[in-house]
Amino acid sequence: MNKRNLIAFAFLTVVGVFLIFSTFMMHPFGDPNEQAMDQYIIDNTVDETGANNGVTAVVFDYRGFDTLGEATVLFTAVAGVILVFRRLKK
Amino acid sequence: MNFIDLIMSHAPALLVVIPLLGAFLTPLISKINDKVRNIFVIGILGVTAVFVLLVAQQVLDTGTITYVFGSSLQTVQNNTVIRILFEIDALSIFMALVSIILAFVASIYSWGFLEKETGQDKYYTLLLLMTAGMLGMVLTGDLFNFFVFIEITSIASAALIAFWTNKAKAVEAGFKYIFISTIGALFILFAIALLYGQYNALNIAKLADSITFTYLDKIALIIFISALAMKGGIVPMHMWLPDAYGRAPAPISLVLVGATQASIYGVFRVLFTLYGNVIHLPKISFGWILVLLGLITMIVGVIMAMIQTDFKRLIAYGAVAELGYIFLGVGTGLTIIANPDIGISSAPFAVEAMKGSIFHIINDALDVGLLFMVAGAVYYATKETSLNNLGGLARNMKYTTIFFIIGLLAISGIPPMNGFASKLLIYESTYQLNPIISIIAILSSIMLLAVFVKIFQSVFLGPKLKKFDDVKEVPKSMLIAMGIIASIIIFFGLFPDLIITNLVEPAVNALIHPENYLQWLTGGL
Amino acid sequence: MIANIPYVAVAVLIIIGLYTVIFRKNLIKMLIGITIIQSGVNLFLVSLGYREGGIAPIFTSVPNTDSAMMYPVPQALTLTSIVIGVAVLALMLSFIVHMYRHTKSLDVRQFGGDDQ
Amino acid sequence: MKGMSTIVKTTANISFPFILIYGLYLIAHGHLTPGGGFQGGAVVASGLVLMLVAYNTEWISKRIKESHLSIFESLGALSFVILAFLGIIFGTAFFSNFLVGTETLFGGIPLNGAADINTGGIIPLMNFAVGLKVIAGLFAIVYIMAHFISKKEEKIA
Repeated sequence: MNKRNLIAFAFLTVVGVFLIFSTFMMHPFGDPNEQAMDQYIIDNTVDETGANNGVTAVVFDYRGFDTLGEATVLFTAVAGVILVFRRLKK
Repeated sequence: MNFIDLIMSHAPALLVVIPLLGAFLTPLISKINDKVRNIFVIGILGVTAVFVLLVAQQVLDTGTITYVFGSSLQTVQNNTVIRILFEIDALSIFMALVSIILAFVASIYSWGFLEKETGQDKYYTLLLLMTAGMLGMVLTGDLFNFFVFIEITSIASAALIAFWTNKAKAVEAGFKYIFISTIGALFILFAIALLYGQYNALNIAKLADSITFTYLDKIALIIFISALAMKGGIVPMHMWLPDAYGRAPAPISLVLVGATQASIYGVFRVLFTLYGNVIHLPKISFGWILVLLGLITMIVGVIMAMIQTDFKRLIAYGAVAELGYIFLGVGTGLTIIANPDIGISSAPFAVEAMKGSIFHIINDALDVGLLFMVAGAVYYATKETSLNNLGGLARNMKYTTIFFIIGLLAISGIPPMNGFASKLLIYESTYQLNPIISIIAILSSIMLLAVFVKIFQSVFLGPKLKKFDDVKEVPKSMLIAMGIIASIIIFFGLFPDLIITNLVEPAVNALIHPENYLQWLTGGL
Repeated sequence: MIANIPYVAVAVLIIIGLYTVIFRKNLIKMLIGITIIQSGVNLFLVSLGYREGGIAPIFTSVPNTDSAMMYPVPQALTLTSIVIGVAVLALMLSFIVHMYRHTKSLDVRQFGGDDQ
Repeated sequence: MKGMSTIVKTTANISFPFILIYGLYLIAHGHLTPGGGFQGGAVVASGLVLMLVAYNTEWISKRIKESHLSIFESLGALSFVILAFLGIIFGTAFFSNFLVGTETLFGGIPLNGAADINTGGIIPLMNFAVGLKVIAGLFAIVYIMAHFISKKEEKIA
């Protein structure tokens, strides 16, 4: 294990300890302590957006701008792949 | 209400959507012919620039603007924020101005620069998408939206960095950039999930209101700062920056400077607004961390710049050094703001330092941008990037030489140019915090001047080389682009206080007082 | 109650992903490392919205038990994060195809070393 | 390689329509049952990739050109943004759901809390736009990579 690997391994263990330790500080899995935003969405999805699927209502109506960003990410990736695989000589 | 009011009331949303609409239309319009598409792209960026100025004027008059996507603001009952909203305060619109100037000039520059290249319509689509990503990053008030726009900017710029796929180095630089950006963005998403898990809110104002600096918030803060500083090119994590700036086409390096500074805006937004109410708690204040990072960035940037032989890599390391100044100024400001015993009133130099560094953001962007365009012009004319076999270009590339002199003076902070105004503010204020810091800052600025004078001698002066006899001046569009940036630099250099009073000062106040960022939430609508 | 096992699984996934990214020399393996980190972060995002004994937030033919519903927002965020992962993976793979064509080797050590 | 054996081709022929129908169902009923634009689009794109793998790229490139795909993708993205723009003209703000509760095509009122196919406001329309975009986008990525691999001999130096 040369020196570089040792430093990298030390870094990895530090990050790992931080992560494992932080998982126990998180709210217990199953009863989230805050519920203001999501409870509002669950209560009036049907009458505000007319959709039955809560997740689609959030994706397209409550947080629709994220999905516009989402569609742009996909559009960028396709444009990037086409740009990288183009023929170089005109 | 008539048409103008309708447009003005929806201007914040149009800022990001117009470049997006332009990007989606470019593949269709490029079916007509190249000229129409180029004019269309420059037109779209021009219209966006006009909208940025309009919104800037509105923000400077009426303070922070909030624009909710999906319905009017009254859906914020019992202060739970459901929808995504744009929160535009003076700092956001200042950064948006920086990004849109760079993008607009890049589109004019790339008209001439990419005359003989293939794949131009995808290039312009990605340029528009990158602009939309940068503007979105800077204007949004929602954390997850910030993450999505970071991704758009990094994917678009990675593909553009690897534009010359026949060069192995360019593809390697693109891969290195997207690899590091993805890991950084994934950890930012992890930090956002940490905050969402505790407070069930994604809005920056709502989170800032309810953060109580628990153990998890400390982890999230460290992840935010390290990931955003990595994408901002701060020293310990700047490995990708010289490759990305050095290998990309010149107009893309120009816009990349804006993307890097948007990430640094992210660091400031997280530090001053998201954790605004709790930033005074940690014993070792984060200000000193920023000052230290800024110093190291300056020193490493300048030293590495001295030993470079590739023209654009040298300017890239110069850009890294300049980023150090921005971190230095805000760091000194934070050391004073963050510890409650010496308030801002008793140490006015903190506000001066912040003013210097925020002003330096736009100065650095313009100076480095101009130098990259000059490097691109030299590459366009001579197809040569390494300094050893360049020389004697001043004779037949007169305008480019003049622009290089302006850029050289600006980046090393010589009086007539804008670099001097912001660096002077930083020198004065950091001196009062600790004299050693400002000495290092002045030294690195002098070394930067030495480095760029070396380039000037080796590229433009020197004996007339046979192989550069037929080198003619670069096409008109590249000269116009360089001219715009040079004139802005000179204008800022001659009237710095005009810019500081009505652009930089409100931005600094918006950063220092997080309570008026939360005003619409707590003030109650 | 299964306590915080899912969060521990998230931490383990992220550590494995980081290990692969740091210590593996082959480019494709580093990509797999990134995908592992991504699935870890997505798992963390989804498991934040879990409610004990809750049902999916679909309102067609809701069983009239009074059990609470899962949170819809984290699931929407994970959807966006997965599509971003696909987009980034596609771009990185196309870069690797080009790098392999230039240097005929997937080893990551042949890059770098430009600062003479 | 002249595509897979005839057994693979026939199974691909048989299963392709079902994959297509299932994907379109997911897109159309996005706001009722679990699913939506992205998931349905991915299913249809996987069906197209199945045909690409079963038959070789020359067979596919005779039927679908890369320019068609990028036009479809731009159309999908454009209709998505224009739907959001209509939110400004008719509704209160950008991206607002102006069709909900307006008795128009997709604007029915969910009676006693049970939404059905045409009460989704602009959500079903956005589902179609995003679905079209994802189909064209994902298939374009795989199509271009396959195209690039198949003509390896052309040296792009």
